[in-house]
Amino acid sequence: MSRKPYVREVSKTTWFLSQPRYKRYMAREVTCVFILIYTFLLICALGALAKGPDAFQAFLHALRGPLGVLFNLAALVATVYHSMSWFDVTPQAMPIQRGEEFVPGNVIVGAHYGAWAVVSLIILIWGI
Amino acid sequence: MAKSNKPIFWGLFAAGGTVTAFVTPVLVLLTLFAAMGFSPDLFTYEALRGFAAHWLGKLIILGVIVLSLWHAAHRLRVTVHDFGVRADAVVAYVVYGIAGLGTLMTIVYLLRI
Amino acid sequence: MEIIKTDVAIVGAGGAGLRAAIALAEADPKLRIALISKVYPMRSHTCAAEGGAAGVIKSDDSLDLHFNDTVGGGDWLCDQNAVEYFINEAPNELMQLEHWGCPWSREPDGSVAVRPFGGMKIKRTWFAADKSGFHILHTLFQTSLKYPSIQRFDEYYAIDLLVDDGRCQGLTALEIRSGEMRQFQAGAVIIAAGGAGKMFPFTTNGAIKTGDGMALAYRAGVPLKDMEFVQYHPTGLPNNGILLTEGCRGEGGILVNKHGRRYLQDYGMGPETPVGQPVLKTMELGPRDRLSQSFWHEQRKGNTVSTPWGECVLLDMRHLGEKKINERLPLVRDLCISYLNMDPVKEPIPIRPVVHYCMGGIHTDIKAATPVPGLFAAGECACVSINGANRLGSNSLTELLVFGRRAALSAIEHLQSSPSASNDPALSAQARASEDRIRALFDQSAGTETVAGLRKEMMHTMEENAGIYRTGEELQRACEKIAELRGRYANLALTDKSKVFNTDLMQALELGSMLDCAETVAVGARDRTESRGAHQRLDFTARDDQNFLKHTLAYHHPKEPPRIEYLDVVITKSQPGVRDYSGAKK
Amino acid sequence: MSEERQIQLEVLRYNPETDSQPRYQTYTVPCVNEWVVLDALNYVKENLDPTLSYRWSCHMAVCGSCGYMINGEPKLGCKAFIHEYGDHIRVEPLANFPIERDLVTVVEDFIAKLASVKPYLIPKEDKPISAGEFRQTPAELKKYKQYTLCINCMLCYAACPQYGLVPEFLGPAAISMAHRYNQDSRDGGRDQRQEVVATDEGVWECSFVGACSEVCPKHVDPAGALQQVKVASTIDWYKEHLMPWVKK
Repeated sequence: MSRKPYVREVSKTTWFLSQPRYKRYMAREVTCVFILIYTFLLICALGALAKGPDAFQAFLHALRGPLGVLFNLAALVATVYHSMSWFDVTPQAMPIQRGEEFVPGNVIVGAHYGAWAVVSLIILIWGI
Repeated sequence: MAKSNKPIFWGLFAAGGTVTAFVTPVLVLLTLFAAMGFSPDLFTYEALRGFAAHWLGKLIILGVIVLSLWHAAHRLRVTVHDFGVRADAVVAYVVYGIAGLGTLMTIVYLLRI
Repeated sequence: MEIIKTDVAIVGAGGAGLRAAIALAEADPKLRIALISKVYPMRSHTCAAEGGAAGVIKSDDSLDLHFNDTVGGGDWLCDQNAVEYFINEAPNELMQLEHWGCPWSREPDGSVAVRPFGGMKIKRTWFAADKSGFHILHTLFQTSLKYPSIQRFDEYYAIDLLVDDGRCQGLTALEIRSGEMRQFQAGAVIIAAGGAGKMFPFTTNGAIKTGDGMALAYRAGVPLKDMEFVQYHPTGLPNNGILLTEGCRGEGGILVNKHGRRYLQDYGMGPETPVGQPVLKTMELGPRDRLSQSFWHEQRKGNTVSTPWGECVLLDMRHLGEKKINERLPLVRDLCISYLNMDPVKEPIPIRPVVHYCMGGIHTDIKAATPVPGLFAAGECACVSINGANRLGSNSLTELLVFGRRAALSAIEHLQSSPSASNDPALSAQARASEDRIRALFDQSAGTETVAGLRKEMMHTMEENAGIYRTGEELQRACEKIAELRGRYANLALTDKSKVFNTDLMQALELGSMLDCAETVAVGARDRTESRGAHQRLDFTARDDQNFLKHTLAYHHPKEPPRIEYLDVVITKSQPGVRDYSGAKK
Repeated sequence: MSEERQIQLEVLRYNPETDSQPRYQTYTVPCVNEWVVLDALNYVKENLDPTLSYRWSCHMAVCGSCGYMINGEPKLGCKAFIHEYGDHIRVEPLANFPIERDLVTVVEDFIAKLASVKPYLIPKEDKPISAGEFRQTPAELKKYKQYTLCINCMLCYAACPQYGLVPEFLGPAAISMAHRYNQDSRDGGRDQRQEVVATDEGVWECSFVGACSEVCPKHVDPAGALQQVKVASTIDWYKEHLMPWVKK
């Protein structure tokens, strides 16, 4: 048999370094780590809230300081990246056909960004 | 080939992804303010407790936290695989276990408020 | 050598081959079908057809009109009984494709839409935007996956037919990936391997269209018919010959020369029709041969536009507007922008005629049967003949469906009526001889000729001497040159000595096929001292029904030029007349 | 428009009969600027090295034969314009497929996967040819039209890291083709296709990297198709398990 197909091995651990788009993908995936940790932060806050005012003050106190600032900053970047990467693909996952034509993707994405801004503003104003 | 059971988790992942995309960045911004020492009104004990005491508030908190957890857990499962760990069953137990634990804690805490 | 036993072997898995395979599988699920192709089915050149497929479906149309358009368009060289069968079957075949999922373009009410095409009196071209051939091919390929009895041999190159006891009983084929020869023993063989446009340097045809199927039958003793009729498509991109569909003109695109004049009115296709309101069988909707010939005259008069890629005329579609172009001609727009960096929405596109289609091919009768029992042919490689001296646009896609199926039915009839016992030792001896022939070509190291070198000379010869307009002197030169090249072919040396996916060997074999075909074109054209359809002689400018209302049959000889015979055209109800593409006259 | 320039064309070569592994070979090619990479390969084949093997045919981006990695990116050789590159262009066989020889890959796996999703119309209702066409409005046509444009060039498989890591993955083009028929108003075969598509090796292996859609030369958007399949499969699952009384 003269055939001898050559299989190029793909590294299971470093494959994503080969292309910028794979790196962008991994960055998107890693946002989940921040979301997970941050959600547990919220759960801790909820626990403190359940315990009483002192526990809640202690929680707020613990949050303060460089570590808290640093984590929240990183989480902000990650979650914003998550939001953008999420909204940018909505026309692909949920196309909308009106009559014959599909609603242009940028309209759907734009609507999501708009809604995101409104929701964020409401929470922000309410929170501050 | 059997049909996959992933839709259970993917459904939560997708719903959670949407919720976190809309609300998490601004929540992080608020906790960032708190960490920096600003004291937004929301972070007074009374205001928050009041919000969480209402059934609608409870529902919102539950929804946001639980969906965020399952979103992150499912994506983490995939991410761990992407980093080359080939033990999907174990990873699934661990990440969904964490999400389950968080879900339980949230319910317990909410019931105490 | 491995022997593969099958009931029907099909060579070629484009539109005609796939249609035949499906027809066989549907007729009898127990039939073993071997579908042999040198490329994966979806790579077949059917995919490049753009405009559409003709079939009578609308109430304002009639079979008679389709008949008259086809026969007149073919300058009365069509066999009229074949045309009649063809137009009768056409609507069923197109409807069948609809039922198999072909994404035909639609009217608002959900019925299939039709568009106007050149040389047609009524709109009757079914289309799927401007990717009709692509969709037909993929619909057929995907539908063929339903049938387990269709066994595919993808990337197998057919080498020789096995003919014993006066019947075709199989073939040899080379598995390209391993370089191993296989012997296919079959009760019947259908050749559906496409055209031979690559004989010419400037063609819409893909690299694979090298006349392999034609040469396969030709070498086995089947005559090639009417090979001198080579269609130039009037609108190709000047730099690489990419096709811009006739649909461009069907939708209302116009042709102008460098003075902005719609010059077709000067060649018997006028009077000028209003821009954007195409009139059937007039001006831009004249037949392909006339349009290509008009270009030639315009070039002679100095009315063409000089471009870096040679002389051109302009195809202006700007008045169609962006919306219509995007909806009806999206591929055309994409091709112009990609390959010419010009947007048809904004500017006229330079175009020139380009070799497109072989009207001639393997001689078959109305049942797709060749003179060799057990051997059938369909599609561009075959000449039934329904296309005569000039094929009408959108008849070829329909043809490969109608006669692909017809070949399958005929093959079944043959299986039922002929003895099934085969003389295995005799077939194996032939197969070994076939293998030896290839091995000799493969091992030959003393040769001095190269594939690329001979191919270039052949292409140049054909373009110079057998183009849109021909003379006896030039054609004689072409005959001599091609004969010389055939001789030098024996002195070919291959550089690549690997068995695995040896494309050097493939190209050598393809060159052999093309040289065989090219010689039939040149000799047939030289001997046809008249002008008819796509065959135009400057030294014999008139049609000569007295002497040449006949098909040319070219018979192969291993060393000599082909022997030429003639066969009467079948006339049933339409006597030869004047081809009238002038809107003024009724 | 037709200026000439020299490029260095670096091609991955592999001859299974003489090589133990692939190697690069560089050719100096005089190019006309409007050429595509396929033209440069043809120049090599005709003038420099007849032993170079690669697939190609239509030269108009519709037959799907000439997919290669060009400077690391999956591209059709006939649609990769020389003027978009510098003076050094590297051509390799499509990633994620075994190399048969030089730029020719082994594609059986893809063909088998395509066939496995039943990519043909399974009509909702039987209708004889004589009864005419299935009516389909332009809007219904548009709903699936985009997914019919796949030319099976396999660039999406070469771009998909999941296919590279998990070869069992059904992959972008095959699932998109299932989606194409599922979305066709004439079709009733979705349940049959779901048996193959809604599996772990099917759509659920996809993690929506999105590379398939970025490289698709026909803008089929397989990534979008796969997400839509996931949404629909998820709705199926919840209906089936949480609301068994609801008929699909």
